Amino acid sequence: MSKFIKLKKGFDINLAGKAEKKIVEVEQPETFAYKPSSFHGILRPKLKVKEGDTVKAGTPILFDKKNDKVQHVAPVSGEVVEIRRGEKRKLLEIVILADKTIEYETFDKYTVSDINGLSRENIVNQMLGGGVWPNLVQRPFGVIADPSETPKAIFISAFDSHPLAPEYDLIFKGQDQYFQAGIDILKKLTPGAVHVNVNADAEVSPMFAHAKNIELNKFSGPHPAGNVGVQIHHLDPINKGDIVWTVNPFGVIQIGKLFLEGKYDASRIIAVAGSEVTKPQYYKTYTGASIKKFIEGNLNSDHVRFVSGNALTGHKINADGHLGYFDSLLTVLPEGDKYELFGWIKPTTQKLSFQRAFGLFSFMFPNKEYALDTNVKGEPRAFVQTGIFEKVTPMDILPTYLLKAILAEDYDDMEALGIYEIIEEDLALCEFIDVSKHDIQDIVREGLDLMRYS
Amino acid sequence: MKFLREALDKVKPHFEKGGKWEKFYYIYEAHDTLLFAPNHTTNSKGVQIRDAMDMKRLMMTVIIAMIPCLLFGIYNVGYQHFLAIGQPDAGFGDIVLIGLIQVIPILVVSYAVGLGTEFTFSVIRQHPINEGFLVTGMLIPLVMPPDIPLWQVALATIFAVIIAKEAFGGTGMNILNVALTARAFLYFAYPSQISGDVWTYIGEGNKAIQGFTGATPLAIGAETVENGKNVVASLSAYGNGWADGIYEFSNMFFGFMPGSIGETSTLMCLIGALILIFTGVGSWKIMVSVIAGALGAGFLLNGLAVNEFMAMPAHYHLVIGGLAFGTVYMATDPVTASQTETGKWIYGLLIGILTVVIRVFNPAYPEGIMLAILFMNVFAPLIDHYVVIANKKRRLQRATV
Amino acid sequence: MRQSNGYIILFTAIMTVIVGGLLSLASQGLAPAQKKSIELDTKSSILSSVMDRAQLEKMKPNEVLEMYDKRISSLVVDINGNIVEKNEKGEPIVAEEVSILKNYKKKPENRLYPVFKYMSAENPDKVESYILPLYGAGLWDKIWGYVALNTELTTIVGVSYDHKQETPGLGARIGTPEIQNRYVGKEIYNEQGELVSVTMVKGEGNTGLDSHQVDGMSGATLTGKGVNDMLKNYLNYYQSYFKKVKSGSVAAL
Amino acid sequence: MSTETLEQKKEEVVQKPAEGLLSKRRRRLISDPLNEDNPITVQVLGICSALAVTVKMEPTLIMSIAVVFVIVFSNLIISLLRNLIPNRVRIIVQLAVIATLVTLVSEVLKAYNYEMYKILGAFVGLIITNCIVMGRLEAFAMGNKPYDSILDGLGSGFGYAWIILTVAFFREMFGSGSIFDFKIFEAVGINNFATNGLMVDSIGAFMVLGILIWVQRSKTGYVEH
Amino acid sequence: MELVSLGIKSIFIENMIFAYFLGMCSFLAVSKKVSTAVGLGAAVIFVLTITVPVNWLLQEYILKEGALSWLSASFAEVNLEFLQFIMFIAIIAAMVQLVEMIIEKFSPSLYGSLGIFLPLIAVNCAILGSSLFMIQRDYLLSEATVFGFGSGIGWMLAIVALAAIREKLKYSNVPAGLKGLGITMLITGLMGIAFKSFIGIAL
Repeated sequence: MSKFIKLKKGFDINLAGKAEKKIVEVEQPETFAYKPSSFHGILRPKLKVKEGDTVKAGTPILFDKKNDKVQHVAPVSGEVVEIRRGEKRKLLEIVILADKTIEYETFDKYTVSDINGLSRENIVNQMLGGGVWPNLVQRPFGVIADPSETPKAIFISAFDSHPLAPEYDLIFKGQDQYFQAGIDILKKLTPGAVHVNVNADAEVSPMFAHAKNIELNKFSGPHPAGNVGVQIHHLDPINKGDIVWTVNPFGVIQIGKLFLEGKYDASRIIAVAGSEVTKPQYYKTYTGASIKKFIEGNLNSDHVRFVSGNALTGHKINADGHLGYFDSLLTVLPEGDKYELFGWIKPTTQKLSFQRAFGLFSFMFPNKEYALDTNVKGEPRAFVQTGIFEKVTPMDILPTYLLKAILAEDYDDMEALGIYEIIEEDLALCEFIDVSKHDIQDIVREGLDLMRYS
Repeated sequence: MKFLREALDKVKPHFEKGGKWEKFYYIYEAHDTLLFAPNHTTNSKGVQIRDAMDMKRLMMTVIIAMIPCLLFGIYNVGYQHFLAIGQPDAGFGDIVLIGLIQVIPILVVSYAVGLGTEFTFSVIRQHPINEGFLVTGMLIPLVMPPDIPLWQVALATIFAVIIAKEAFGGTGMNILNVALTARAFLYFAYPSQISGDVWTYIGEGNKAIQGFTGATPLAIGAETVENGKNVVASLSAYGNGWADGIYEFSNMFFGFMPGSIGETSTLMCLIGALILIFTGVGSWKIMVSVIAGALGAGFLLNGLAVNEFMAMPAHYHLVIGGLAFGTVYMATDPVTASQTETGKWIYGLLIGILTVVIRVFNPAYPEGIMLAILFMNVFAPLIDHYVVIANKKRRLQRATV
Repeated sequence: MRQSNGYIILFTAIMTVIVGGLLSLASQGLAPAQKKSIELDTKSSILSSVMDRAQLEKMKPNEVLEMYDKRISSLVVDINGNIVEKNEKGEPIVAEEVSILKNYKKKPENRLYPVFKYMSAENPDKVESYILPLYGAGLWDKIWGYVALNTELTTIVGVSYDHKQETPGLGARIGTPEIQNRYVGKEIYNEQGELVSVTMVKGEGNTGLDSHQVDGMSGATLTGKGVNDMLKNYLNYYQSYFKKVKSGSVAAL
Repeated sequence: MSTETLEQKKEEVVQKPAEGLLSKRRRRLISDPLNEDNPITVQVLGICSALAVTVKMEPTLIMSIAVVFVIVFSNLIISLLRNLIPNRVRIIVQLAVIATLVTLVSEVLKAYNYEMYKILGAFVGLIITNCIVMGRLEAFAMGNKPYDSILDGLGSGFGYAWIILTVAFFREMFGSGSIFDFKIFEAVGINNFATNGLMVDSIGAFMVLGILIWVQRSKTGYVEH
Repeated sequence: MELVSLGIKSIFIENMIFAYFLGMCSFLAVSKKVSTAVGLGAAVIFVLTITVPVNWLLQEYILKEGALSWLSASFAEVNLEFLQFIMFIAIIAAMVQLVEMIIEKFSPSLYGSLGIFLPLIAVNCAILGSSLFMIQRDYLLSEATVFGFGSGIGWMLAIVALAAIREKLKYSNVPAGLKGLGITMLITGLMGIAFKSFIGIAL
């Protein structure tokens, strides 16, 4: 049943500033944040805490009125110091000033053998209450899974092919037993398989290779081979009416810990990388960490952009901002808000392009690491080029047609063209290479929202 | 260069919202971005870095691919001129000078009129000026005969830009190839001016040499349908005495023959094709399938060979007329060609077949490629429609299995 | 009541009677005028090959018809030059009513060939010229016309061509006096007495044309070719008749 | 269409007492179709039969007269008969009336203007299937009084006529260099005016009509969705 | 060979839409989706292929001057041509009715999508136009049949291609005044230019 799938389409963006494989212990950041914006489809967030309240790691702080069983919990213990809101009082972050030593809420604890005897209901309740449920992302739409649904399968991508992505071997080292427990639990949630998809082009860490109760699939090829959406498309595609769930390995481990240790453990290893980072390396911290401590004295220049997540799908944050819920990576890029005389035509070897064109020589240096800035490098234009999106989309999907269907708000077409199979990240490369400089990921989300609320 | 930037920044507010020249923002934008790659940065969400390729560089690449054709065309216009008036020994400088005198005004008119129309529309409709016309403006002169009256170039350009492009909302939205529309417009609107002896520039006061008829290889081919002479022999015989072997295969491949300014040289088109294919800007699928279609139809007709034109060796079709040029620069226009990968094969193949069919069976229009491409432009959306339906069906079937 | 079958049938019947009656009345009433119109149309186009067109256009319908009656006498021959007077059903054949198009669809040997003789104004028995109908294919669609030959049947005294949809400004020029006048005085036989017809050459502004050639129309070679074929074909079909006329065997007619 | 009829009826009831021969409402019957509710450019009807004859002004004028005649009289006749026609066969009856009128036009033309009869040929017959005529009968004449129906017919007929005459004007001017066969360019001293072949071709008609619609709708602000 | 030529001519060159503007109403109204366009096109082909030969027989044996002489020699002078228009349109209406019934019986789904358009076919100028042209051009029965069929194919090709183009145009930014009818007119004109490639084709 395990499959080996070779993908040819795609593009690896080789950015300068890879994190050195070294985990550095630094003084923990002072604040951590819980960001509802990390999730799609939290419609009516309702706070359970107010500024000044103290919380433990695992204390519920927020829930969605539309999906009220799912508890969002504090990643660390401490005092809620700020509730940041944006335009129209949109909830942005709940900032917690962390205790020196983290205190944990206690949850039911099980042994490995206990887990096998648990009912689905028990498991779901423990996960909901223990704050690990938001790790489960539902496809279609890429939103927090609905506990009342039963997915036809669960997918775990065991590698990240995004630029500067953290090495899973390193950041999940020594977590094998939690991972296995997490898998066992997930297995109870679906009648179908739990797929773990590993990179065929690299050595597979034993945590995945030796895991039981799973379908181990190998994927080979350039990015987006590591995107779970692409993997699902090749393993067990999503048809109309299907529901599948995806989890990342961090989520699996967190779930495993909740059951084995009885606590909500948000500790994680993050990578700080990018061409503007003096010493790109790994740090041990917790979900939602303030990035201040990692960048202090660690920057090559002062005109930079901090990106929570990777350079293709991440979010821009400020120098005092916090990482997102799913992010194990801080990318620091040079800000590109400068004019360049004849920049559109000047021959250069410093710019990266998927395509070959006049004056662009990046194809000659496939192994060169590029320090790319955030300049758009062009102006928004109508769609002109054809056939190019297909080259970076290793799925049987016609991105241009799908995008146009979304722009035309044609529901039937969107559905027929496969909108259920993708979320933003799957077409991120299209956005990167688009000569017309569209905001393709925004368009995809717009389409998903249209479908979801129709 | 700083002062330039400063100067631009100084006038910029006038063009922005609320400024006194607000309406002309896109004209300003076009010039500003032509000089400077703008300072826009990526959004806070979505990709944080972007590919270095933009529309301008894309279009520039196409233009560069056309430069061999243009340069050769300039030379050839002059060369044919001296051949026709019986001075084959004219110096290189003279040849190029005549070529420049004939070609540059057409180029200038095409760009000036076309961009003028674009600017007008960008002001009226408030949309950005797309770089697409940079390519169109170059294509139009290359498909014109050297002796075309300039007012016709202007009129055809206006017609093509307004009716074939702006009416659809500008570049990227059009159905028919704009440059081809311009040529087809002239072909049907002023047939008396574009057919006949316009393929060689003679010039006032000059007299064509004895034996010169201004016939193109295609016209000679079409004649063989009537007179029953062998095509290859007829082509070889043409020009005897004043331009020996002008229609020999190799000479036609190099392109030293009368025809539209940029179309005559298969070799130059080949160079252009290599640039386009190497850069991935032009679809090799379309180019290959057009050639395959043309050769296939050519061989098939050879097999039937009811008349002499049908018996013309298939590979001759590749070097006469504008087939090579059309294949490389027009059929591959990404906006008007089939946009799906499967569709491109079908689209190209049919263009090739139709081209040869129109050439051989349609004595009225010996040049088939132009009309074949236009015709397939019309049907490209239909081809795509069915390819897309196939994709949808695959998804649907998967669900029921 | 309005929806009952009986009512519908009654209504329909009355409608039919009224409509049918009205139409047949109109048709009857207008028939003579229509007949005259059609006649006038055919006859003026026949006359136009031998007469100055401007003059013809100035004439009133009745004058045209009168003139036609006075000056034209017609007959119908077959491919062998024999006169045909009755059709298969034994009805008399009138040259003016022979449809050239319908005959064109038959094989040449089965066709009927009308001949219109333009008689001298002074001597109603003397033929001034012979007018023959022509029919053929141009570039896009059909072309047709009349050619008038002199008494000796050797020289063209006039042609009138018309076309359905030749290219305006190019092939469509065959309908203009400019082109048609080029044919006047051209010979249809060569010195050996063979029929060579008159050909329109390629290109315009040719010099040194012989007596069997007329200058071409630039950009309309194919229409010119159609005209050449048409002229030659029909002159050829009438050869037997010509011979008989020359030998005097049908001159009396 | 049917709602329109109803509205018209309602209006009629209200205004029953002594309505002027050319009351405001009646004037609108004529004026609306000329511009804001033009049968061709707005309602998209009746393009079929007439465009083909718009190469020159003269046949277009004859065609326009024929169409106006047919619309007005068929409207009148159907309006007179509107209470007698059985519903089930009304389409056939309408067609019969139109066809009769068209035949009359065609026969008259054949008798008195054979030149035009040859040029217009089958296109006169095609007035039968002109959607405007059928459309007005269904939408108006079946539910309105004869006098109003005549006005409605006149309005639609003229609305149609001016559009095709305008098309013909541009086509003849640019395509043949003349207006009603009068060589205007030569008259103003331009002797070598290059006539535009596309204008003589059917393509010219599409283009001119397209641009005409563009201009007219830009002015009235009508946008189709 | 001549029939093939005539077929090609009636499909591409004397295309009902591009050359004669016939059937424009339904052409404009039903060209928004490819699937419905295909259905209507098929119906038009069907109706044309039947009505043109039937009308030919009608003309030849009943209407034309002397046509009734097969009944009796005394009818030789009878000329019913003035009934041509009425008779033709009646035949067409009857045939459309027939097609409607057939489609309803055999393909209810097609009937569902085409139901409202079928009556339109009766007043589709292309149908009546073909019959009138066929008379005007003195076609033989075989020619008339080919002509009817070819005209139908040509009409269908045109409407299907237009529908695909219009579907593609959904994403285009057409000027407000041109939306709908205006742009369709221009497209039709441009398509006409493309179809001109076949003019003059001689087999």
